[in-house]
Amino acid sequence: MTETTVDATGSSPLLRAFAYAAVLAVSFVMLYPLLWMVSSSFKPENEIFSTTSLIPETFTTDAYRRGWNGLSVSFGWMFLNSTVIALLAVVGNLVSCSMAAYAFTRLQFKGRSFWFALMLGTMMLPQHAVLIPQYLMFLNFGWVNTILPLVVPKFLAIDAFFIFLMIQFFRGIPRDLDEAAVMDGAGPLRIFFKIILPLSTPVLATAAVFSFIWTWDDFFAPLIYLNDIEKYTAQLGLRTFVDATAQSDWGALLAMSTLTILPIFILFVVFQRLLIEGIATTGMKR
Amino acid sequence: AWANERDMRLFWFGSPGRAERTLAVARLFEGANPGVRILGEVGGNDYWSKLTTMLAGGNAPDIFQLEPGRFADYAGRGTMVPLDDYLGRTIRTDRLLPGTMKLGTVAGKVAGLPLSNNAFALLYDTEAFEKTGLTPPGRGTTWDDFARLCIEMTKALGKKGVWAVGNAARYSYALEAFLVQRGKRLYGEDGQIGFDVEDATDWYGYWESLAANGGCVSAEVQALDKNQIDSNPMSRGHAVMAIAFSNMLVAYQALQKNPVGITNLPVSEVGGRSGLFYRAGLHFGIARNAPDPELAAKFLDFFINDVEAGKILGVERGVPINLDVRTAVAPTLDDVQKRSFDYVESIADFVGDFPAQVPVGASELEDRVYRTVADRLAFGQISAAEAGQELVSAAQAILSR
Amino acid sequence: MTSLALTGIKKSYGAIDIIHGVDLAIEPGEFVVFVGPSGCGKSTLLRMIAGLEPITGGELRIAGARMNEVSAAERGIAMVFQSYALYPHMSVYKNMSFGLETARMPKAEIDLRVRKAAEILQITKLLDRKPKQLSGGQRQRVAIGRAIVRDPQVFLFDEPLSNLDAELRVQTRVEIAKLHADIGATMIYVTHDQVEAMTLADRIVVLNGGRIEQAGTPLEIYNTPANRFVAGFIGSPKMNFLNVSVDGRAGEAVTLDLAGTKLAVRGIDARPEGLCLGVRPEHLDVGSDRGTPLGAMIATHVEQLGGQTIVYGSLKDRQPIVATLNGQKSVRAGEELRLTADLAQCHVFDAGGRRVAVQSA
Amino acid sequence: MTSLALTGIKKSYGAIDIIHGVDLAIEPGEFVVFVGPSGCGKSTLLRMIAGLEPITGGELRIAGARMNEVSAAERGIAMVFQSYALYPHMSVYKNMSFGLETARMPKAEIDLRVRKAAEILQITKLLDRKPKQLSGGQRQRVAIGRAIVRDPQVFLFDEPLSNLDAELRVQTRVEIAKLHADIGATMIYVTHDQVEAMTLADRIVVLNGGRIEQAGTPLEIYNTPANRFVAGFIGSPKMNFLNVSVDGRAGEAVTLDLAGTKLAVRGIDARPEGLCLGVRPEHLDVGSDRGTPLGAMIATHVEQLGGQTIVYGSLKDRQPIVATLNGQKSVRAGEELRLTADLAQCHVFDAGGRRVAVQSA
Amino acid sequence: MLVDDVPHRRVHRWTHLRQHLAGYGFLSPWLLGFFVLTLGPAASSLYLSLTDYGLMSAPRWVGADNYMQIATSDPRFRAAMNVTFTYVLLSVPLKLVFALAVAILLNRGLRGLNWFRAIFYLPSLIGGSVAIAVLWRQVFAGDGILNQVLMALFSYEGPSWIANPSTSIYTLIALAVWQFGSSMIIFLAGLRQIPQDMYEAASIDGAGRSRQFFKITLPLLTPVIFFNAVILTIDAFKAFTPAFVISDGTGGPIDSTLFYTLYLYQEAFTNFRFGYASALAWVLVAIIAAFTALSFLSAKYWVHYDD
Ligand SMILES: Nc1ncnc2c1ncn2[C@@H]1O[C@H](COP(=O)(O)OP(=O)(O)OP(=O)(O)O)[C@@H](O)[C@H]1O
Ligand SMILES: Nc1ncnc2c1ncn2[C@@H]1O[C@H](COP(=O)(O)OP(=O)(O)OP(=O)(O)O)[C@@H](O)[C@H]1O
Ligand SMILES: [Mg+2]
Ligand SMILES: [Mg+2]
Repeated sequence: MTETTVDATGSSPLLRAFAYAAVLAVSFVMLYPLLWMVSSSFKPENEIFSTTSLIPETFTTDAYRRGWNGLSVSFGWMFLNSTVIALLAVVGNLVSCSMAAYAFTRLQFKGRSFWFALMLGTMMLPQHAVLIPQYLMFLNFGWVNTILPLVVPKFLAIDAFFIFLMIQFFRGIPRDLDEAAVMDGAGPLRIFFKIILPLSTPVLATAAVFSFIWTWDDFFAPLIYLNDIEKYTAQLGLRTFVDATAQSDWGALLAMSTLTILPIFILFVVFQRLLIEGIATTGMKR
Repeated sequence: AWANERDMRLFWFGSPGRAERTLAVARLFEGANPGVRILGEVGGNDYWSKLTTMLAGGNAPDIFQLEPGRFADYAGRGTMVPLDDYLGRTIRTDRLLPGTMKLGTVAGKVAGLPLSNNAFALLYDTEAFEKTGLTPPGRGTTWDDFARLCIEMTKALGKKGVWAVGNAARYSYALEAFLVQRGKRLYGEDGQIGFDVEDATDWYGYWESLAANGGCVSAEVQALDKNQIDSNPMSRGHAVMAIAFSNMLVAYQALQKNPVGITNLPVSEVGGRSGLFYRAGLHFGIARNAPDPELAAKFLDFFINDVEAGKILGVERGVPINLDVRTAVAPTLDDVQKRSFDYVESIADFVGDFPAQVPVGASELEDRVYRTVADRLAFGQISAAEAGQELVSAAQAILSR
Repeated sequence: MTSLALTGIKKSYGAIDIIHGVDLAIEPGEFVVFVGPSGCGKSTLLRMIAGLEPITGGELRIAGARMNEVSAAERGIAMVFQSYALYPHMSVYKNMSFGLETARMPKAEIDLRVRKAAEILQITKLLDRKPKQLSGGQRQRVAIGRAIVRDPQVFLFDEPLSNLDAELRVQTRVEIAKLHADIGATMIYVTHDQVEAMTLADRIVVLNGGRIEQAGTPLEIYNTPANRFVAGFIGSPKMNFLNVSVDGRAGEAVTLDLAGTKLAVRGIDARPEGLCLGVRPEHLDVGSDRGTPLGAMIATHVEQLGGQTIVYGSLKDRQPIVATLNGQKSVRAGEELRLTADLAQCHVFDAGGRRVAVQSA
Repeated sequence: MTSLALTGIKKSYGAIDIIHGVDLAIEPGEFVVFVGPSGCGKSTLLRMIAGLEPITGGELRIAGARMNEVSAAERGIAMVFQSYALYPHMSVYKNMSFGLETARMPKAEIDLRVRKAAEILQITKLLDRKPKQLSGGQRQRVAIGRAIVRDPQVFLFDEPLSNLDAELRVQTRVEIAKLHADIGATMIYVTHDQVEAMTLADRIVVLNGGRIEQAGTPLEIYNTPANRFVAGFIGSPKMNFLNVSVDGRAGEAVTLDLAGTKLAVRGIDARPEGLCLGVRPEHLDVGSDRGTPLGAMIATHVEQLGGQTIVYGSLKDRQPIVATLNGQKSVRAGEELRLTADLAQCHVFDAGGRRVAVQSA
Repeated sequence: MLVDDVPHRRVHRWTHLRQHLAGYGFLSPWLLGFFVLTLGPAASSLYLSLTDYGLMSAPRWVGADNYMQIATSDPRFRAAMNVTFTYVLLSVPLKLVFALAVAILLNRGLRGLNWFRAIFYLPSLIGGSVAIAVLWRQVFAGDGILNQVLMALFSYEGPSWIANPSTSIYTLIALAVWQFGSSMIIFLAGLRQIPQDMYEAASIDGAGRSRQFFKITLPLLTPVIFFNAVILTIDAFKAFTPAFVISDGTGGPIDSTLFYTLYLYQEAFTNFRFGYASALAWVLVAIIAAFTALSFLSAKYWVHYDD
């Protein structure tokens, strides 16, 4: 589907202009805090809070240098750590959540609705409540201070959100196609891999982008499970710029925050077309 | 591999600068102790969640850093190895400031090692005083003088949104100085509060009237203070003075364009008690589950007593408690650090006794009582008398749990 | 070549019964066409045979073996869906080879089969396209090709030609017939097209409300419908059902009264109430000398099909009647026409709708 | 009663031209049927009239007013979609009343209209169901009902009956004809079905590749097709096109050679190459005394439709030929049949496909 | 028939078994995760909620005491409930409406759509980063940009939104609404799935834009609205990071942003009352479950599913 097919009859130029104005206005308001962040990352430390202007009086990249090299491990290394964890999380979520969603939408088995209810239930549990028992468990596994506690759960479909999301979209794939594949002799595995997954690229892309971004942005799990600075993620690195009792390096924080958003922004821009495209089906009648 | 290769985990919070210095000392220690490897872990804002999780999981780092306000909460729950057996043996105490170990003592045992000293201080923007022609406070300034000075200062500055000083009603340490000057204490040796409703009411009344007369910042400005350096009204340009700790001068200065001066807090009566005392900057404790407490103690000894280490650390955590180190460090300091250092030295004749250790439950008090009560007062939700009442009853309830 | 046997097959959705017990034996290699009004359960029956829908009751046997619990994949059946159900993300080639790859057939063999089927269906040029790049007719042929390549023992077709235009429809119909002749597989075919049913079927099964009304060869169904429903369902325009009353009886011979016109027949015994005479429009003639006179018809409406003329009108007693005349006849509304018919081609149905075997007396 | 005028209507998708300039004037109350092969642009044309597709070039006038820029909602047109486009979240009743509610009609009036339409279409029992609970045919009827209730000035139908069974199809067709007669609205109807086209149309418009091939009354189109395309498209089975060569010429009279059989005709002037003779299957007779002999045909395949017998075969020179015979004729494959036809019903087409007016000599 | 019965039943069992096996096979990663990662910790937290358990101490059984205390004598629990419900009841609808409105605007085929979409997603990219605290202060403090704009436009001197206990919760709601990107993406995907011919049929039926929106778009979008509403509600009840970051974990000023989970966190991690915190967690689970169950029940009446 192309971008412009929605208005079949074409709206009036006035309406169009209005829509543009609305979108522009909203986007500026929305963007102000981020623009401020970016511009402040180029200001010297003592200018950051003394002005609301978006244009630095004195332009300096000092904060970037401080931020990048300020910790005993370079920020670049943390980016790498974050990337590895986020990529593994993406793979894990896609594999395990799509399997679960397939089971919930397309397979008949005893206890399906029971497990579905439990799956929803897991979404409701606040993470702090199970944090310590979980920590103890991973400690017993010998996984603390490795990325395993951050990554392995994703392969076990711990993010019920994605299961739920995929269920919503799998429901939109015509059952005819499964049935045709059944008649072609395909079993559940083959139907899953050859029919359902290829037809779900939009929702898979959505899940991939969301899980990359959310893993990238997550700080709590890395905080708890990673001890060595060499293993820190970018978000953890960011938080070390803020210090409860001593002095926070806001310049470095804003500079590195800007850098942290950049990769996921690019990722989003690249993938966004895929995200919202509808599921491509045959041009079937009815 | 080395037969005697040993890993030791060290966990602290603080700025990148602190991380750099701490790790440098760790490397130095490794050099002196072949086969030992020190794994540094830095926490930021979330240091406490992580420490708690690790403690609860029995996986605490061998050595971790604590701050005085929360020290007792961890020490009192037995998370650390008492240091008494190591003191004087592995950890040399002969060149330490006499009596310092009281700062690490909980229930009669030395639970953690104080790393440095600092003291309450009043920081001020020298330029503001020069421009207005007012005199900065000193040993002869009483609270009443201070109030007058603040009101004048605000007027003289004449800028909207800028006052003389932050509303210190919520800072327990300012209250502590106030109480000591009156012969009371914030916490008694019995683990209860060392003051009564009247003291608290007086304290709150003082700030209520100062705020009403425009001497200190408005409630909304103060509410944004997270009791951190950069959220302090002075750092945010809403005040020209701040009630803080001596070692924070460096950080405050970094956020100010003008030179920052440092002086003592106002007193109740001229020539009376200063309310000041040397307090621990930060503590290091050895975790209860540490596999080799002896080694950890050795590191602690190195950390506070080794002159080279001391030089690396400088006054970043406060003034060294080892007097030799102090002497060695002095010449290496820059101007700002020196100002802070000198202040601590200069009040040697002015400080009182070390205070009683903060009781278990103090951090809960910090989190939910001191700040909340003062804010409610500032926002006019309660009167000073009610605030005093509330502080005492809430503190008693929490401390007697 | 495989036989199918349905014994007392039933289907309910919850409390609603859709199929009420169907018994049907299908010979190996037979071409069976299911017809019936919309919603009568044709698709449902097909889907139960395919294994896509659980069977509520009764037994399904394929080649003698009970199949009720066997999964669709293992029944050795191919199906062409009413909606085509082509895999939108696969090329035509892939669509056709999917089933073979599932069966782990060697690549070379797959290629051979796909190309052969494509040739038969004239879609060789389209093998690299995706379904959405095909027209309706082309999609249909791919759907058929997908079934063919697997060389199954049983084919199921659910209204496979309903979306094609007249010419393509004829072409594809002929191809299916040829396919059946070539490979001799057992085929079950659902359609609502009379011509398809009549030309393709070895046997037509007329369904109504989840029951079999009649099963027989096309001409059996056309010539000797078991009941009024079948008679009315097969044939277009529909058979005329004319109310007649028994006027007199002389031994075997009975005189029927059709709007005043007397008809002498034999073979009607008791229960003379509610009889009706069935005459197909194409068996009526106008102004002819041959055949038995059926009285006069007032034309009300005329349709010119080019090769045929359809006259709508009514008898004297206002009963509606339709006649199909060969060629282009100029008939005007209001005109009175003399109707004749060969009584041998007429049917008599009793009050219950059953056909009564009658001979003209 | 509203007139429509299409002048030079064009449609392109990007660089691809779909409709190449269509001129058509439709009288108020006229019933126009569009026919043409799949993909020729029928739906596109309809959608441009409806206002669903912007018009690339030319002008559309409804009741004299230019409509190119008027929105669909304001054209006062009702349309039955090829895909039905039923609102899946509304009951059948709601689907039908939606347009009326939009027009703020009183509730009582809405109810009356919906129930009346439902009765006509035999879907009264389904009024509370959702579309997904309907069979294909039932959905189609709801879609028609939705158009009917609005009682608009112009109706557009896009293959509205393609999924109905024979009986319903005839019924609904008659309903539509009656509707047209009753309300006299202007109607444009797209269909694949020959019978529908012939019986419903005041005028048939034959489209091919985005151009009008011919427009005329059904019998005009049937009897005097403008060209070979139209001749082949209208009529089922399709007209036989038999290659003939010019054998001799005597003044006006020309002798044509059809697989050895000589036919004498008049009216063919120059360019005698590539001629072909068009004979509709229903105009061929077998073993008859009347008509002109066309030679022998070897039957290869026979289809029994009950009322008709279709014989497929070939002439001596292996040209394929199809004949439709009335009644049930027993013809076996391989049998040789003597063909005759009335030359007046035959057509001659030149190499360009144009029809040449000929008379038998 | 009798003779055939035995083998048939075996076939029967086997095919059924295989169906169940396939289901459980595909579900197995989740099941494993559920039993290992979730069930164990959840069960132990449930157990702990019935104990008095602090740092470095053994759990002591106290029965329902913790729950009793929550129900009867915990003013901060009530404060937290207040804050949380305000947050849920305001942020969820606002975010839904906002995300939907923007999705619809963006679905109109504007030029440069990709960029707008990316721009609107940007705030969501920053997640719960510590930088938020600074940004929000910059916007909502007394001398923040919001008040500057209000001053310039309306000469209105606004309060320090973020510092004033009576307005601070709204700045967090604003933050939630600001980060509407994910919901927007899901809405956009949902909009794309509405068949075009629905709009065509409606416009033929004479329906204008607004009627099309309310009668076609909205009803057909209900599954997505439902999905977003459920997810947002659950997330809003569990919201932690915004308040944690902006109030630096205090829930201040004066507990005005004391989110439920923040309170839970304080109880566990600063006051070391793990047992009590666990009880708080299960009370929250019960509340969310009730809300979710209600929405699933109500879904029958307003959500339209196509399959
Ligand atoms: N899932 C279902 N739940 C309830 N009833 C259903 C279901 N599926 C089909 N039906 C009903 O079962 C009956 C038979 O449906 P089926 O699709 O077999 O009809 P059909 O003969 O194929 O009709 P058509 O010719 O219109 O395709 C119909 O009345 C239909 O309404
Ligand atoms: N959006 C589009 N972009 C490009 N080509 C299109 C588009 N829509 C239709 N077409 C092409 O326009 C031509 C006419 O299509 P249209 O749907 O009008 O055919 P039709 O005559 O209705 O065919 P059918 O009888 O199969 O319904 C087709 O060749 C089709 O491929
Ligand atoms: Mg069907
Ligand atoms: Mg079409």
